[in-house]
Amino acid sequence: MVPDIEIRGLSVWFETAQGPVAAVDDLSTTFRAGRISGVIGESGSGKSVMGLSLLRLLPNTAHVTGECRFGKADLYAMPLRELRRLRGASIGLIPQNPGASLDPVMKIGRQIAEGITAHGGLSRREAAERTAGLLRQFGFADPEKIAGQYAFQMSGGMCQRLVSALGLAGRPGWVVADEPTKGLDAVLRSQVCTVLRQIYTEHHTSMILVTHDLYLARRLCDDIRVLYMGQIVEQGGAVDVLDHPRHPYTAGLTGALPGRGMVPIPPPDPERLDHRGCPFYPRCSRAEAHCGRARPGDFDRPGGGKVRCFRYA
Amino acid sequence: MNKRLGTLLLSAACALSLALSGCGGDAASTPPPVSGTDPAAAQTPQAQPDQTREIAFAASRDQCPGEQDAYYASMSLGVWEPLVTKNEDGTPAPALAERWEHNEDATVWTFHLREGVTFSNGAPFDADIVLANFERMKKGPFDSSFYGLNIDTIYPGLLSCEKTDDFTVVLTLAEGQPLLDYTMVNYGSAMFEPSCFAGDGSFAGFPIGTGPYMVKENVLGQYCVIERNDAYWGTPGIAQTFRFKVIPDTETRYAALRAGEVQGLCDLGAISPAQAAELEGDSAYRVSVGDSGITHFLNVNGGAFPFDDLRMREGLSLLLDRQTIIDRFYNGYGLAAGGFLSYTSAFYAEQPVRYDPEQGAALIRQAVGDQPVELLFLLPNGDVNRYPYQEEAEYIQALLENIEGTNIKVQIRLMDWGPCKDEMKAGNYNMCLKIQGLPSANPFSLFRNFMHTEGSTNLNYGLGYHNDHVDALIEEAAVCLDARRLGEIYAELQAISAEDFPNLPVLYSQEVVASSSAITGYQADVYGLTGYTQVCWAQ
Amino acid sequence: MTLRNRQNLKLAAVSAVLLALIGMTVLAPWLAPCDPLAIDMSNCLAPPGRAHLLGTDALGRDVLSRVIHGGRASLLLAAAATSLSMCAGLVIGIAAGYCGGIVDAAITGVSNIFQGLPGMVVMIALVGVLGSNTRSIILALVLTSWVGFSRLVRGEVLKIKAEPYIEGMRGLGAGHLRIILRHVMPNIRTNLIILFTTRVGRVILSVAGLSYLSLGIQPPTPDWGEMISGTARRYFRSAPHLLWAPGICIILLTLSIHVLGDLLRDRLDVKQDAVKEL
Amino acid sequence: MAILTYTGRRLLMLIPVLLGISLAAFLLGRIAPGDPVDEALFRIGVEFPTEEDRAEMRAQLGLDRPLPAQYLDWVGRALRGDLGRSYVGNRDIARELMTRLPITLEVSLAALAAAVVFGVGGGVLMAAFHGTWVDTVLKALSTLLLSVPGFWLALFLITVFAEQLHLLPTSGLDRGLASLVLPAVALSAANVGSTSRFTRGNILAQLGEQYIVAANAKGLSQKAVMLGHAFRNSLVPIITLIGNYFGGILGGSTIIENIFAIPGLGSYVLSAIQNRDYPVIQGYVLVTGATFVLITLAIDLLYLAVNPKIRIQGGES
Repeated sequence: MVPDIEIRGLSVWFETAQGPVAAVDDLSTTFRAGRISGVIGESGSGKSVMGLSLLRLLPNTAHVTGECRFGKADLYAMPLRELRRLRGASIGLIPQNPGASLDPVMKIGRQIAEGITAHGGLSRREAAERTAGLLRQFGFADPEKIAGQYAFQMSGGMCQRLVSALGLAGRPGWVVADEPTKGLDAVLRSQVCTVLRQIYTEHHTSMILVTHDLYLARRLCDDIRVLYMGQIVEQGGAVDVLDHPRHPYTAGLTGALPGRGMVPIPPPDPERLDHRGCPFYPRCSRAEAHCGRARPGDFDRPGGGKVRCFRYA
Repeated sequence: MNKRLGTLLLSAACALSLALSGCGGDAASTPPPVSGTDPAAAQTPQAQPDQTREIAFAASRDQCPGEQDAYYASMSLGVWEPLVTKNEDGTPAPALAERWEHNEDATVWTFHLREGVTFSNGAPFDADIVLANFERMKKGPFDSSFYGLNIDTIYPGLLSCEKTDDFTVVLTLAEGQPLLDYTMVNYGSAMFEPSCFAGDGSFAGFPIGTGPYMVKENVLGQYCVIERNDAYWGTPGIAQTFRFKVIPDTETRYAALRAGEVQGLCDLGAISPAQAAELEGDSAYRVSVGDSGITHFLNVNGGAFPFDDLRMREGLSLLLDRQTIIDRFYNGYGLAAGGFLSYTSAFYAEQPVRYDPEQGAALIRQAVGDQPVELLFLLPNGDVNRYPYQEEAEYIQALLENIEGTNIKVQIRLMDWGPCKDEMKAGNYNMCLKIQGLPSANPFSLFRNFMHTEGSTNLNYGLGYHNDHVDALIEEAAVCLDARRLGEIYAELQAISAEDFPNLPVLYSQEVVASSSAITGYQADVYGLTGYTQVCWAQ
Repeated sequence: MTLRNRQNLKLAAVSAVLLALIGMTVLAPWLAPCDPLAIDMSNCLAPPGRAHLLGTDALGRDVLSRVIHGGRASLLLAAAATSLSMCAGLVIGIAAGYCGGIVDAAITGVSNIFQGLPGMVVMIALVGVLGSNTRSIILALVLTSWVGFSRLVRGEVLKIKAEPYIEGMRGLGAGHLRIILRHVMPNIRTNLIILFTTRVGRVILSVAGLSYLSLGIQPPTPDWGEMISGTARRYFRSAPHLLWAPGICIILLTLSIHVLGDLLRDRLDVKQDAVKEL
Repeated sequence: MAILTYTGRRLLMLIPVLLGISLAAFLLGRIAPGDPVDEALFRIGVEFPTEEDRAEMRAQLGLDRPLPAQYLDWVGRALRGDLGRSYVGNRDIARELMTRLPITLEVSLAALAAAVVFGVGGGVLMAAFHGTWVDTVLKALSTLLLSVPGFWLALFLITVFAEQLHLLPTSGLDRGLASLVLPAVALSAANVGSTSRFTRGNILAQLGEQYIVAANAKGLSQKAVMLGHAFRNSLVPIITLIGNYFGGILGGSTIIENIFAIPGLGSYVLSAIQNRDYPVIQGYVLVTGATFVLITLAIDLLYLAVNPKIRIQGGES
């Protein structure tokens, strides 16, 4: 049985030349096994950092605090050697910008076979067969030809499908898909959507989908978490959150969609900048005085889930 | 994260350097165990040491420069022997020629060859061999890293070379050469077995000589190996084989001796005075000092101000503390030089060495006064590596720059010998330290070249020396047939050189060589016949 | 203590050492206890003692004062030669990168030739041939090291020229010079500094190499390179103090220059150390 | 096919470079002041030459013809393998250089091997232990190696390892590999320093790339990621660097060969320079220049094996 992933009190800050920069601020959530869980937010909201923190693939200037229960183990605390056994086998990653995620000097086939043999138990021949099977599943008619080629000979779409295959090479129970549709045109985006769905249905893998593409989230996810300034401001059923946004930020986010009249979220109000309250206070049209003084907790959200806004206290 | 990178680095560097200096210091105080002692010998002291073991020597250049060289190998190796050699006092001595005489006007010389002498390949040595060697010399001149072989300079005006019987050879010359036997000493009359010559007079393969040793192996630039010739006519060598390695760098050569890789250092500049000083106190090594025909001259540009003034030349000579130079820089190896000719020559007439700094300074002050004077001091690279010329030049520079009431500035410039000679010939120099050996036992060519107004070295080195009386004396010596009169002329020339200073003789060099005490019988000598025959493993 | 503070600390430490060395050579006349050229024949090769802290050399001259004066020549030579090579490399590199076409091909050809020539031998031949005065040493050093700079500059210029914003600038009618000064130079600055520091370190050692072959700085000017390769080598065992003092100074100077180069690289080019955890 | 065009283009580019080197070599010999004629005459016993001796020798050495004619004649004969005869000792230069080239190559290759093994190995170690004391210590050591003059290190090595510990021969080549150890270390010390720092920098830069994140995400071991991916990708710049070193090592061996008594090209050209022996200097620079250019070609071809992009598209890497 594939265990759930539960994050408690995750905070991540990076040490940069200009001093510490906070990316994730005391975030807690639970990803249920057997479902597709969405994490949405603008770029820079810390969603990719959260995704990568599960496999501890952050640069070494990152400082991670908090706990991440995965079955009995804590992913953040366990020694790296043990975590390596989980990477690819229990939790796989479909990385951002696929073009740059393939090793330029290694044959495609070998890169995928590597993922398969990384956890032992398979001979080279068996691994080659599995690789061919995977490639065929992801729409490559002639797997042998593709396996012998290199990344620079692949198109954008092909790369996207290859990294998906890469993520599943170790047959993981969980897969984290990091911005799979970033920078793709409409045709490719729908292709990605079918691929992700195919992973879910055929491979029965639970999935964490990190994206800023609200349409993709709406079509694929069972539940959604909305991230702003490193905090989850609203979480709940996907359709419910997107159709009936409770938190002003989520409302602003969905309001900005072309289908919803493209109303942009106002820029931060200069006077409200230094505050100790809700992160959205400077831009919130419905903010009241106490919103700037105290940080709201997680309150029950009408229709299920949580919302972090005093209006629902 | 890497903490305090900078300071850590610097402390690492200092720690390493301290460690280095620590062990550097030790090297001087505790010499390593002498690896040369053969354990076998130690156990049974009475048994003769095994003389078949190879003895290794190191020199700064090839001892067997090979087929393109006029003599293939240095004479001291004992591979080939000359007709005439020289003994202790520098006069010609019999070698392959037992005795010789010449007619009244020294135009016909008769040589009586030693009988019963065979070459290392068994061929007999007789008059025909000598004729063939002269034929070969005519194909010259041949280049050599020891002495150039040019038949016209050794046998000027040679008309014919015939044999009257199997062991007598007669040389006929156009004009009388009373000192022909002096010019034939050693390198002047090398005898080889003609079959080892190539068509053009160079060598085809190893040389075949009558000497106590034969060349067995030769890798140019690396080493050569000689082996004892058991059919030698004279007193045979003791050791079976010698290896002569080429190690140009003085420091490395010295390290090879101390590491026991080689048992001795030989040839010119074998060991530096400073290194010899270190070995003297050490029982594991033996330093041997012998006569050397080399004189160190301070050549001066007599054709230009200020050295055209005799007072300047004499002043500088008086200022030079020759004994301090010898003690401080040459570790005591060398003799202060008063006159022009080396003490090893048979015609040496000792000249007084005068050291009087006050009078020297006074003379220089008279010569240049307080006007600013810029002197250019040239140092040829080749000699700077072999002798402490740099320290010597800086010492002379300090002497000249600190004379009361004068404003002399000396600039020292190191140059290769090629351009250095060009600068001297063109006259744009003032002083230059250079060695000068004895090309042959007959010093006539030396006097003519240096002291005669038209002498080629006088012109080539830009000495600018001119003295009518000296010219007359040299012209007389050129045609003089009476050896005794020649001796008087040479003595007078040396006396003049000690006052008139065509150039300033500084010191007569002494040959310094070193060997490990694992071997005995290795002496520093002036290219004598004995060479390495007496060298062998010690008890 | 953030990354930047730690970098500042290291930078300060290394520049302190460097400034100390440079200061020592610049203020040499006042710092040196006695005249570096004064000969005292009665007191040759004296070991370090009270009178002479670092002992005396073969001519009785005070080693400490010679070491203090010794850096002047190598530092001057290294700084002059490297900056000249940099300027030459800069001009040629920009010309090659910016003009492209035949100019680029010709310059690349010439730099291939110069790179093909064995550096040290060309230097020895040049100095041996033109005489070993400062002018010919600098010429030899520049001739054998401009290629490194020009290659780097050309590469950077080509990279920047391909950037779209350069076409934009051209579109706005910006002159070539303005583009080069305002856009190309700032981008090359980091690599240029780093190459400069490594090259200075290497030039110091080549000058010392030349001194070993007695083609470097002529006596009696005190110079570190000459002091560890000239006469001192002959007294290496009997008077090691002659060799260590100048040797350590050369190593310290070159070491601090290289470390300075590293620190500047870390400081100016942040990308290199932002590394994923393994 | 791409490989052929790529190699073809590289070969074509070599010809102007080789011509350029030969011109540079020729000029290098010619700008020398001073006149080798006297030197040559001195060596064959004519210590005090007259004017006609000089003229005759000048003609014999071919110095009396106009410069371009001399150059064309020299290059023409060089192509046929005849580099003329040296002024000093009248030896056939080509044969002399060819007997000495293997010795210098032997030492240079040993130095190169040391630079590759210790340099690249050190660099990989530093990158692997990035941030730990191992990285700091190795980095300090490599910077130190970079700052020590070669001949000084040679002196130190001989004193300690040969003279005191009797482990290695002080000089010469007669003990095979053992003789190569010290010269190779002295010659490659600076290069080991810079190679290891360069490799470290390159690998660390590669570790920052996106495909490394993907590789780690597959659960590969640190070694597999480091060597399989990061190191393979930084091979191209490392190979270029080491190729450049060969030029340096070939030239730099002049001093080391002199100290370790190795009769290679370096010591030979040093005496030629001191004796103003034009043809030897020219021959040497031509041979080392050509060897270096061939090595650069070999390195360009090595790129094919290491970088598939060049192999397939034949473009600049």
